[in-house]
Amino acid sequence: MSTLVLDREYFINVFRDMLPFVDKESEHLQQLDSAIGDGDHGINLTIGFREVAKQLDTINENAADISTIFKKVGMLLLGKVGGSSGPLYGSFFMKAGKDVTGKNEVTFDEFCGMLLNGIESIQLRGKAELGDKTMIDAFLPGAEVLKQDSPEDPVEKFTAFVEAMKEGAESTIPLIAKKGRAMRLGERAIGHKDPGAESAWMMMEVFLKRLKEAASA
Amino acid sequence: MSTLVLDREYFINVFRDMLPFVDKESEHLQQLDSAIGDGDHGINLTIGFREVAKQLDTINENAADISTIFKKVGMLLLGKVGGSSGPLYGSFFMKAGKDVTGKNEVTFDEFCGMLLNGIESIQLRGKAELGDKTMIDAFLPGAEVLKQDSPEDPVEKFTAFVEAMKEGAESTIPLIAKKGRAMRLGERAIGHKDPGAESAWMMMEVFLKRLKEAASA
Amino acid sequence: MKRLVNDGYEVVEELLEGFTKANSDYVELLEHDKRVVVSKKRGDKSKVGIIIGGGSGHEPLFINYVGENFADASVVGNVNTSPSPEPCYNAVKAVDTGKGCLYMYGNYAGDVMNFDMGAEMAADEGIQVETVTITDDVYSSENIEDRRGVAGDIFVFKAAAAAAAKGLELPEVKAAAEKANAATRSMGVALSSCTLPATGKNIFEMEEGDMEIGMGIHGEPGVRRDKIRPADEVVDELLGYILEDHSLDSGDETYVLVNGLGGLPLMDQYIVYRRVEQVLSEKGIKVYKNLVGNYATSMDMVGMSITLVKLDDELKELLDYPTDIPNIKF
Amino acid sequence: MKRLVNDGYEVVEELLEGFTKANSDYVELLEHDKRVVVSKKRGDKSKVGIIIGGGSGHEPLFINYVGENFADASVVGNVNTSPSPEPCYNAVKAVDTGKGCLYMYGNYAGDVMNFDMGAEMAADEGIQVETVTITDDVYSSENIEDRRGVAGDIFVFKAAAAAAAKGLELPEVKAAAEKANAATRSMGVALSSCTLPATGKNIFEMEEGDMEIGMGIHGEPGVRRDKIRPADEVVDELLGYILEDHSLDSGDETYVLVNGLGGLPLMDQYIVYRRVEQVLSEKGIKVYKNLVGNYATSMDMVGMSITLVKLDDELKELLDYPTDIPNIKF
Ligand SMILES: Nc1ncnc2c1ncn2[C@@H]1O[C@H](COP(=O)(O)OP(=O)(O)O)[C@@H](O)[C@H]1O
Ligand SMILES: Nc1ncnc2c1ncn2[C@@H]1O[C@H](COP(=O)(O)OP(=O)(O)O)[C@@H](O)[C@H]1O
Ligand SMILES: [Mg+2]
Ligand SMILES: [Mg+2]
Ligand SMILES: [Mg+2]
Ligand SMILES: [Mg+2]
Repeated sequence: MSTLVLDREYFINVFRDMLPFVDKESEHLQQLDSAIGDGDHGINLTIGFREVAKQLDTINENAADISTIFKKVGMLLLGKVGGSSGPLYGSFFMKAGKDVTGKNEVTFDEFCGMLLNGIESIQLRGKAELGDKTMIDAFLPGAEVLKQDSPEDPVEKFTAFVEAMKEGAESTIPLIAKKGRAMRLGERAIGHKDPGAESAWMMMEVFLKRLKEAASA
Repeated sequence: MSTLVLDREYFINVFRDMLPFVDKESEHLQQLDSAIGDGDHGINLTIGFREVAKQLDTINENAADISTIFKKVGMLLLGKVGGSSGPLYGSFFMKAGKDVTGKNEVTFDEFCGMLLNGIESIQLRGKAELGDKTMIDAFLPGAEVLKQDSPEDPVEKFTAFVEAMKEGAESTIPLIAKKGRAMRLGERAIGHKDPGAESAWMMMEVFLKRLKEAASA
Repeated sequence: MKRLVNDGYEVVEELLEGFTKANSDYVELLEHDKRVVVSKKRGDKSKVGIIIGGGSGHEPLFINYVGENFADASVVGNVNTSPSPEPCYNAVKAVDTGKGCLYMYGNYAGDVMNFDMGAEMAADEGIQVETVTITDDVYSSENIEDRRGVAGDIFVFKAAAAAAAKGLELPEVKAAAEKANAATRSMGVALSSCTLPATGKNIFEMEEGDMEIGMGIHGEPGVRRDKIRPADEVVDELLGYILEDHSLDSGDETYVLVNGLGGLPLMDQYIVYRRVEQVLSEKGIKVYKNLVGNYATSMDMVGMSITLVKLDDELKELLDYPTDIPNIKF
Repeated sequence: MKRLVNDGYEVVEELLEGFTKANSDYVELLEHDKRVVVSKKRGDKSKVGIIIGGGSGHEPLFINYVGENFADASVVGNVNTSPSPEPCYNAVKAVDTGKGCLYMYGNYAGDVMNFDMGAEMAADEGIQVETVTITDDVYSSENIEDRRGVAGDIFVFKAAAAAAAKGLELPEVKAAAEKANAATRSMGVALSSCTLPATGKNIFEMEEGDMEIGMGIHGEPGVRRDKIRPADEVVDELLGYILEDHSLDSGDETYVLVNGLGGLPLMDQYIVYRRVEQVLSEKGIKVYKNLVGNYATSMDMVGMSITLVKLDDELKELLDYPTDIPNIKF
């Protein structure tokens, strides 16, 4: 069990990093979505995280705890994005905040639990299963890593988590889609990576970068 | 005075040559019309002379004289083309036929008179003057050559006619248009040759080619 | 070639076949001249015949403006090309009820020559035909009578058609058209050429990202070529030209048309309308009514035009007259 | 970038501002939620609330289908993106008169998730909301319930709206929508991508001269990419897919929609209609009514879809119900 503790500053910093990250990857995500969807996945995330960036200071000022910060971010994504990724990522962050009411710092293990809650809510909302060629193909292998009661240090564990998600995203390439827009493509979806799976691991990598800082501080 | 006589076969042959000529020059004429008009001058002539080609045998079978052949060709252009060149070239051929009723061959001088009648009718119909940047800028200098009571041989005279028209067409390049679509362009018309002036001399060159054959026969 | 056609030289015949089949309650082609669309809603009362027309490729102009209390006939030319004299004449023969006919069309040399010849043929038989050529395109000439007709056509058609429907005589119907024409100003912008079906090619090349202010509805070059700018700036420039030319003052009322040229999304047209309304209301000019959509196109040309009609009570009454035409609420 | 917009991320707000200004007799935005267009023609009689919606960029869909005897509200998402749950819920709050509401929208994962959440929020307050997702796009799946909704939306909307206007209760209104949906089949073809205003770029690249049979209204890939063929052959192929899937026999009556996707000339659409009518009449299938034009677009996408509705007396009565909506005769 790790002793790393993450304070609200850590999470605020991560959410502040989201817009620059999305700006950088927007085109790449759009291209993936163009191939098998409607080409707007990067735009959707931009719209969502622009709003988050705009309101983050106010959220930080008014939020009583980390739980509220996550819920507010989730609600902004839910309210501003729409489409598939709005409710999915919106639920992810909203539900990630549900068990940490009143806390202004969380242990690394609590943080892993938060992510597991978020992942569960995406499954509940989207009803996708492993192999349907969605972000679930990235999140589920990641969840397996998070659940392991491993003695490793947090950075190592979180790196393994992101790696597992990245591999999960890769694994969508040969698949036929069973959910989302790509579902109608049949064989033509083969050979293309799912954009939501790609954005999912990349977003978790933003958490990882700040985690390395926090761990070495 | 020349003694060259042109029979109805000559004119039928010329009219038969028109469609291949237009097919060859259509794109070139379109480009000229694109620059200062609406890009359809070649299409308009194609539509007209396709119909002429289609009906030429019937016209030849039923026409009592050269006059009727010209009138029918003119009416087909008038009826099928529309736009500016329909009534202008339509009138040209219709009026070119007006003084040769009952004839199945005409002297070269009578033929020159026919063309002068045709040119006059374009002026009447379109009311353009020299320098307005229209086909008139080709026809009027040509008409001057036709009117000269010259002793030369027909081919030489007709060559000079076509040459004068060609130079007239060139002379439209630096002009600002005063008639037709290009009228609204102002200075932007400068540097472009008028498409109708170009098609006018080229059409007369089709007459010239067959005239050379007839003269050497 | 981003077009869905068969033979590029048969588009007009096929268009008319499709159009008349789709709207057989409203229109038919003349039995002996398939280039004349005639209204089936003419009824049998005697009235001035309303005849409009021009080249094809501007759909819904001109053919959709035939119907009840609108045009009685439309004469159809080749793509971007005036109809020839005979169908102009045949249209008169078909719809004249003894009270004479009014020709209305955009002011283009070719149309003038052909319709005039049609009118001469009718005159030879003692049928009176008057003509009003439409000249709403502000930037096409300094002299109003030399200007081109573009989307503003539809207001002139409607005003005259309403006057005819009300039973007015030919001189009054003509006066209504002239009045509407004098009150109407348009100006357009194009972001691309249209594609000619006969060649499958653009009329002219336009760099991606360029626009041409003042371009004509057949692709005639306009005022100048420029880089595409934000919609609001483009609107401001177009309105600037129109308002400089048109005496519209605070307190005046207008009918506004934002007209798509065929390839511009309706989304963009509403964004444009938004700005038009902003500018007019800043100036105290009231929008009485408006139309936003593709009312007079240049096939697939990407672009739009803005038309302002300066209204008085007479024009309001004429332009409010109820009509029933294919697919268009106007 | 052949678009006339300002900031590509502001297009929806500006579209709605322009649309509601242009049609202030018909519609307004909710004071507290600018993503909900509400009809001003609802009157004060109690009836089932008709709520439609989806992403922007399909204008005139969905916003123009709000009005008298049509939808009571439209919920507006970002470009090509479902609206979020809150406006879906706010629309219910705005138009419910105690008889419950019906959500209707094209069957897309995003829309289903968001509208469902809106319905849950309404249910929490005891307001009953039923849903019919439209599944007219023949080639989008073997299973009808997995299919996408495209231009056929408008028939389902109209049928349900008419049922509501007649005073029927929610289960019957829902049944009318389901019946219309079951009777409606569409199939499209695209010759180009649309341009996303946020990026100024095409969603995907398409070679000049290529077409994609079965492409979705958001640019989702279709059946296959092919060289553009003559219009008649394209129509024959699309109709082939539809008629294989749809039990339309000699003697049956249909409502036909030839729908332009935004960038295809109306000329071409009439040429297409011509062929549709030819094929149907060869098979003895009667065209009861038709629509030809841009009724559900993908902004500037060049392409079209064909929709056939199999009619019976009940559907005819519903689809003939008089309506009054902005700019569209339907
Ligand atoms: N039912 C679902 N469950 C999980 N993820 C889904 C589901 N449907 C879609 N997705 C994810 O959403 C991504 C698309 O997001 P986005 O492009 O933003 O939304 P839209 O499809 O509405 O345009 C897909 O790549 C996929 O990963
Ligand atoms: N009033 C006129 N008098 C003489 N020639 C004219 C006149 N108006 C136009 N033209 C000629 O017609 C040509 C254009 O013909 P065309 O492109 O076929 O017709 P349109 O202008 O109707 O498209 C011009 O280049 C010009 O030479
Ligand atoms: Mg997407
Ligand atoms: Mg021309
Ligand atoms: Mg022309
Ligand atoms: Mg989307």
